[in-house]
Amino acid sequence: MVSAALFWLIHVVPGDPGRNALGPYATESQVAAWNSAHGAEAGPLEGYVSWLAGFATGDWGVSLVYDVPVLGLVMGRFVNSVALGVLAFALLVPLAIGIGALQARTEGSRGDRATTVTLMTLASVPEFVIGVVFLIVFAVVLPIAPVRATDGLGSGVVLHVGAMLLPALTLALGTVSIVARTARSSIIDTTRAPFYRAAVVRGLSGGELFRRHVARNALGPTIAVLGLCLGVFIGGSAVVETLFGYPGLGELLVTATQRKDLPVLTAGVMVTGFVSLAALLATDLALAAVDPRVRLSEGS
Amino acid sequence: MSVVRVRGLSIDLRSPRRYRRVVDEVDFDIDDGETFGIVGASGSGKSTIAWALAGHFARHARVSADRLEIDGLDVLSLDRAALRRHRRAGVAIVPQEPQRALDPTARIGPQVARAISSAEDSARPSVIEVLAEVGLDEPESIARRFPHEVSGGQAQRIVLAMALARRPGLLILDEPTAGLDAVSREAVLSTIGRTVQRRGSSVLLISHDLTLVAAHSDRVGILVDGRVVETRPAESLFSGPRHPWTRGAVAIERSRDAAARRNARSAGRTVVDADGVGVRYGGRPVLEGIRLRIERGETLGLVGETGSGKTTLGRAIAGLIPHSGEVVIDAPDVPPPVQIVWQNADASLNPRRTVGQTLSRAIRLLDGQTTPLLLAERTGLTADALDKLPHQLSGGEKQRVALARAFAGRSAVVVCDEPTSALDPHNRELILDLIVQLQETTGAACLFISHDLAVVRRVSHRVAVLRDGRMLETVSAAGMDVDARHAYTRNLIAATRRLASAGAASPHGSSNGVDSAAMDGSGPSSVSPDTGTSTCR
Amino acid sequence: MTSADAVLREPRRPRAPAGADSAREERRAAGGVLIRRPTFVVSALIVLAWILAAIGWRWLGIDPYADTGASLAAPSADHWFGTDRIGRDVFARVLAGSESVLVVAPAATLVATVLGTVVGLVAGYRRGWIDAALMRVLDVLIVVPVVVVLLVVVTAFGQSLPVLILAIGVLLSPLIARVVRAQTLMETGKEYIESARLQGERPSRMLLHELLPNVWPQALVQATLCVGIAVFVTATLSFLGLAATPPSPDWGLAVSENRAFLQGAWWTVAFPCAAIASLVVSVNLIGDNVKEVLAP
Amino acid sequence: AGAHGADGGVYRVPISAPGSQIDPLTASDQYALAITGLVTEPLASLDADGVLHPRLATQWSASADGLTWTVELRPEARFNDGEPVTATDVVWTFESIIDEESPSPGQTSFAGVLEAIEATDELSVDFVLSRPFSDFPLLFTGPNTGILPDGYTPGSWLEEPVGAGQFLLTDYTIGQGATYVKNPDYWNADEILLDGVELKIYADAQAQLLAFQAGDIDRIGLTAEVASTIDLADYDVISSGFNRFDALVFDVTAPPFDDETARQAVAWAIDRPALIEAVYFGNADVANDTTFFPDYEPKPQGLQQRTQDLDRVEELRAGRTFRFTITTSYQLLGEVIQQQLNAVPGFDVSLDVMTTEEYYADGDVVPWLQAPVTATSWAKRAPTQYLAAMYAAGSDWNASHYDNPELEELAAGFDATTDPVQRQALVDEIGRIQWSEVPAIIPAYSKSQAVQSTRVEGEFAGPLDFYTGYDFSGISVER
Ligand SMILES: Nc1ncnc2c1ncn2[C@@H]1O[C@H](COP(=O)(O)OP(=O)(O)OP(=O)(O)O)[C@@H](O)[C@H]1O
Ligand SMILES: Nc1ncnc2c1ncn2[C@@H]1O[C@H](COP(=O)(O)OP(=O)(O)OP(=O)(O)O)[C@@H](O)[C@H]1O
Ligand SMILES: [Mg+2]
Ligand SMILES: [Mg+2]
Repeated sequence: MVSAALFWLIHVVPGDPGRNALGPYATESQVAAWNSAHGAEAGPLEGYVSWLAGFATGDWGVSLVYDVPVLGLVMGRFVNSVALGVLAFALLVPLAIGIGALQARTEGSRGDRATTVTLMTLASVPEFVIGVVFLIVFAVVLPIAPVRATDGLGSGVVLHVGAMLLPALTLALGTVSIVARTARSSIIDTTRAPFYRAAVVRGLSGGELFRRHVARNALGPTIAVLGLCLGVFIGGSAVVETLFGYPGLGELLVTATQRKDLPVLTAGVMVTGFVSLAALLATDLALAAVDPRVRLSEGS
Repeated sequence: MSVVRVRGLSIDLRSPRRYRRVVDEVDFDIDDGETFGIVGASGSGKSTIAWALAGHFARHARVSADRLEIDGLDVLSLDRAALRRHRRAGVAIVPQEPQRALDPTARIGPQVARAISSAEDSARPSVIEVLAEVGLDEPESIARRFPHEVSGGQAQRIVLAMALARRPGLLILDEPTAGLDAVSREAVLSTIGRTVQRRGSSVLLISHDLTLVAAHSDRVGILVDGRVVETRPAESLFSGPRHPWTRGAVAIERSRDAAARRNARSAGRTVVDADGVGVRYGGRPVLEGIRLRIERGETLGLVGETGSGKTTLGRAIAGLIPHSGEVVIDAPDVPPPVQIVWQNADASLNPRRTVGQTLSRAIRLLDGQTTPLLLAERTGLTADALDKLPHQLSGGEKQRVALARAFAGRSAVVVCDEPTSALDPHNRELILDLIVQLQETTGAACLFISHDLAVVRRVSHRVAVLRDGRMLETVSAAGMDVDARHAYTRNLIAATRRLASAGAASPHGSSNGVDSAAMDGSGPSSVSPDTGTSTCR
Repeated sequence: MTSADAVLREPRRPRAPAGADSAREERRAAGGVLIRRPTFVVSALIVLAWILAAIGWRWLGIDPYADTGASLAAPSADHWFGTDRIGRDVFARVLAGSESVLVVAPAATLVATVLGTVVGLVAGYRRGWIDAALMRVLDVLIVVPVVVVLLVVVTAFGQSLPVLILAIGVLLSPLIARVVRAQTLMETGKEYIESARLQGERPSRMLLHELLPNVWPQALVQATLCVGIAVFVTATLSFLGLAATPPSPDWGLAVSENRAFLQGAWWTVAFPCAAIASLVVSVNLIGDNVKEVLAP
Repeated sequence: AGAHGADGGVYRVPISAPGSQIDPLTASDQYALAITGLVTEPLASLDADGVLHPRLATQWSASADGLTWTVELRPEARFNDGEPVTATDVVWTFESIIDEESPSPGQTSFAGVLEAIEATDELSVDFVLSRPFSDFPLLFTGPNTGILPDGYTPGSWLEEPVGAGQFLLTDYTIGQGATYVKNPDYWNADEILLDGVELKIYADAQAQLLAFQAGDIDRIGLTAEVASTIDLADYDVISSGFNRFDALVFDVTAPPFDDETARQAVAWAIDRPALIEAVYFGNADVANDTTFFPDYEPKPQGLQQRTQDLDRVEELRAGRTFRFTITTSYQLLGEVIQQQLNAVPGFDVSLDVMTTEEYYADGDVVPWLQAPVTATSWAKRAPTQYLAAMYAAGSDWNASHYDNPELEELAAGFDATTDPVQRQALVDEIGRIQWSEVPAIIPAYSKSQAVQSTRVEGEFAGPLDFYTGYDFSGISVER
């Protein structure tokens, strides 16, 4: 269903793959010839059916722009995006939950409010500004990271991680605010719950309280939000990848849209879609694992 | 020697906008091994005091006290570590809403185990032992469940078990039996009594139930609007109350036993006819083969221990849950035939709609011939209540709104589910009167659910007894004492009787109230039908 | 009945604070509380200032397009925020830029809120296959890469304002729908809904009169979050050359156009950035405060 | 800059992601052309001053009737697979381009000019024209004219990057770039000092700037962003010859611009030096609305150079207010022209900036050809090519819908003659028509200018952006 909607949408994009491939100097008949040679002139419906059949059997077609098989191209980029996404996620989770927990502990204080405002400000400054600042500082002023991530990838572990760290951090920073907010408020909610009070007067220490009671209960909403983030991260962020010259899927998809590279676009969107769905599913599973009430309502 | 010494304790709590004095210059002592009772209306600050003794205060609370000592420790000046030690070793609290006092994400077993391990006592009993101790039937099964999978009464016992297992020096019981029927209540109280005696603990017993507190305390403090208005020995509570609140409450408790509803009903046609009704929750049968009929203008009382399926039956009759068997509501021309007055009035009113809106909508939908104002007046609400939102109403007022709504039109059947369990004597009486009155004027058939037999008999024509999801018998409310066939029913009658007489006669002044004669050694199962009836007048 | 009964008909009990006796006064009182919260007041003033700027910049004699003669001049008394690449006054552009932001972001948020609330309410209330179907659709909206979809939509239907507003609105609606649905599920379990159902309440009234009043605080907070995201998304679209078109003084566009001047002429980027941040943060803080007061 | 002996090194050039297929025959955008152009070799290329230099060709001459051009090939030239470059390869290459079924975008340059190609012997080729064309050898520098071996399979280039050029492609990665090593068998290998070249793909100007600052690339185009960020004194600033103009094109069939006074009014309203400052960073010459670059001979004589003259505008405007929209994909140019015009009384100009894809879209809506007023960039060509493309009645690209048989006749006459006096007279007349009827305003001829790392030695023979042949002879990078 998703694929159908998308396929249709992509087909109404004005512009012509043949024209894009051949450039403005080519003649009409050249463009038409190119289109028929690349199967780009079939109507949306037949195109969709044949594409779907191919997709299912692993024949994802050939990129109209790059002239290479889509499968390899998309999956290669996809692996990179996953790596970046996972790293960003690994940065995000402890950072956001740590900040959220700290804020919850100092709820209502100046520090709490200041942190909220700072995080929101960070989140509202576009990624491409934060990213550029990072690049200026870490790639130009103190050159410890490459300007273009691809220059660092594959050239030694240190450079490799260095090349991924900046984009991952940029990616993570945008969402820290939302996750920290959720963590903060659900921790606060938990500490207001009667069972928390009951545990407190049983004389548990702060650490025990957090481990045994707060963590599980407050994790629910946070996991829900994190699931969304994970999906977005793994699907690749066009802006961050573009900015850092990181060879990820998001960047590929934006280019594919602009150039109307149908096979790449559809395959890429499908892959991100599947991944994000998987992330949502994982979220639900994780939720069920921490909160038995969810299990009950799903089961019945 | 005093274990607890409180002088000039004042607590101001911040309601959303401003501070309000909730506990006002309270003084009391609890001696070693003594049971001190606190009674008072809902919202008078009882729970707040309870938590204060454990050194816990609501956020933004302003606390001042000349003295707040337990075992000679000044609770207010303890540092974190010392406070933790005090909580681990010195006090245990059984909170008022037991279900919510359990961590919803963890199974019962581990929770209890943790509570036990946090006690500084070398001889730790096992989880199963602890649960069995408080009379839970299938401790193994319970230990494996999550808190939302047990009934309110079971939760209450679990929380109690957690507190008792820790053998604290000071045991704080906040409404420990509110959700329990008379039989379970006796069992629970005797368990408490045994444990307390063994350990020599002091007890703070909090309840809005004068009879209960009088029967199980040595001394009783009366709390009205955050002030201790009088402190008396338990035995003289019913004999010479001074404060108007106490006098009023005592009067009501005295008349409590005033037998069953007397007015006969006009025999009418059968409105509710249920046959073979069964309900399962996730495969577990909760109700089985229920048969009942209610006629027009009749009130059928439904009693049974907690978790026996009373609420479930009410919901099945209203058609709110899937069930097997047949429920026929014979009410032609009445579009919404069944209304429910829920146990928890608070949750049953839309928090964002004013009373007026709620009532006028109910009149429209239930095809009533009245106006919100008339309806309000009939249920004893003042006109200005119509403009208020539920949270601006007192508990009793909320109950009345819920009743007014249920009786707003021509509904043929009204299910009243525990409408008084959370109310102090004054409010309870008002509501019961109202139900009788409303039902008489509208002629609706009524299913009245409660675990309190005395209350049920006040309003019902017939009483049905439910146990473990099966209908044991249905007897007439008036002739119940004689007609009851089943041992369980007889137990229930006997236990209720004892409870009532304990308050009305206020016979004993033992040194340790909890360990009183009424429950000494007599578990519920050992009460024979004979003893049950013999106590009866 | 005993004699004490007369006295005790209306037992003394804690009352709601004086002055908050009716629902209307309650609301007024909530307003009073808000006014006393510094974060709320400051945020409200900032948002108000931007709204005024958006409406009134034309009458202030501000020209965001004119060449002032000096290009890339640093902030000074003449040009408070400096000038840009082709000599336009950055201060004038930031003021005028509030206009487009305050059209797209709130409108998209409105679309998202209305759509999300309706979907969330219906899904949460009806449950069953309707819920499942709606939630799958939402999942789809969540899982597709936002920027790519916007890119496709905008190229397909043109770069007009309504298209942009609708597209962003639809894409953001799951954020609201999910929260509203969760809240609705919770509320639906409560007895007041069952009571209404027992009274035979019509579904539409059930959703609008019974459920909506109880879920909108959550929706509101989520909506303020959406305003921020909408501003951010439009800025990102500008980065990809898809949202506002030059020479619009749109903030997002300004930031993305001038980002290469970050080192050479920081003021061309920093001030529009600060403007975005001030608006987004203020709107969020207002949402937080309203939530804290209305639904504590 | 080190001693002369410091040859070698790798020269790193930033590019954007190529938009078309990477194949010498079908590449259409400058980055795809760059990737293939380093490996292939054209017959001839232009130097920085616009003078044609032999590459694979050693010499060329026209027959007396101007209808046949004979080209002699370089005997020592070899493809990188070791095969010699012969006349059949040249024939095959050009036939592939002009073939009716040809997918090559280069086809349009030869349409209506080149009729046939014949190999007269191993190393000489005859180009048979359908009409005389005095600037025909300039077409050897156009896109897709790198010579490929006879029988080359279109589309297979990335698998087997064949060519007779200065470098060998060692790696191309989508989204990252291409790396090259020196071709040891290049016919002029002694002059190639570099060990290799690297084309690195960057997403945008900002990324390039940061990379340049970090020392990841050896050059960057000089723009306002660059100039405001780095200290130019730390680098070499190099400049090329003229390489393009940007034209403001009017649809002369639609009011108000169906009236030439209206078009003239706009032409006199533009402040060309200011525009050059703002748009070309000063690196352009003021143009006079004609298509003759300053480095081209002959140039039109006797025209008054247009400058901003508001009295003249007032007079030509005659009380009218011009309300119109400029459609373009060149944002900065559009913004500056709009800003300038709106500052003049009587103008109310709005701007519609599109992406390149939208602007040059195909199908029913083709903004760059249909919008009433457009701003379009034109790469450097022979002057009469512009006349055929932009001004001729039947041309696909005649965005102004201009129709003037006289001009077309003059252009044909110009192409047919080689006599300098005659050519000058014809050019004067063509220029006069372009100047007075103003189907398009051409405000400036621009050059490209770049900032280059001081480690680079030598001077580029050809234009900086390599739009005609890639020539790295004499260049080295200090290691
Ligand atoms: N955290 C809190 N913040 C503000 N007010 C509170 C808080 N907790 C309780 N209150 C208010 O303090 C008053 C006393 O509450 P408390 O729970 O002590 O009453 P109670 O005597 O235990 O009543 P009940 O019999 O209903 O349990 C009530 O009016 C209640 O609304
Ligand atoms: N949602 C549920 N899932 C599983 N079991 C449930 C659920 N609700 C109730 N039960 C179980 O069903 C049984 C009957 O519950 P019900 O609420 O009808 O009891 P009750 O007689 O009203 O008890 P009480 O006096 O405590 O209100 C109990 O054993 C309870 O544990
Ligand atoms: Mg209480
Ligand atoms: Mg019940």
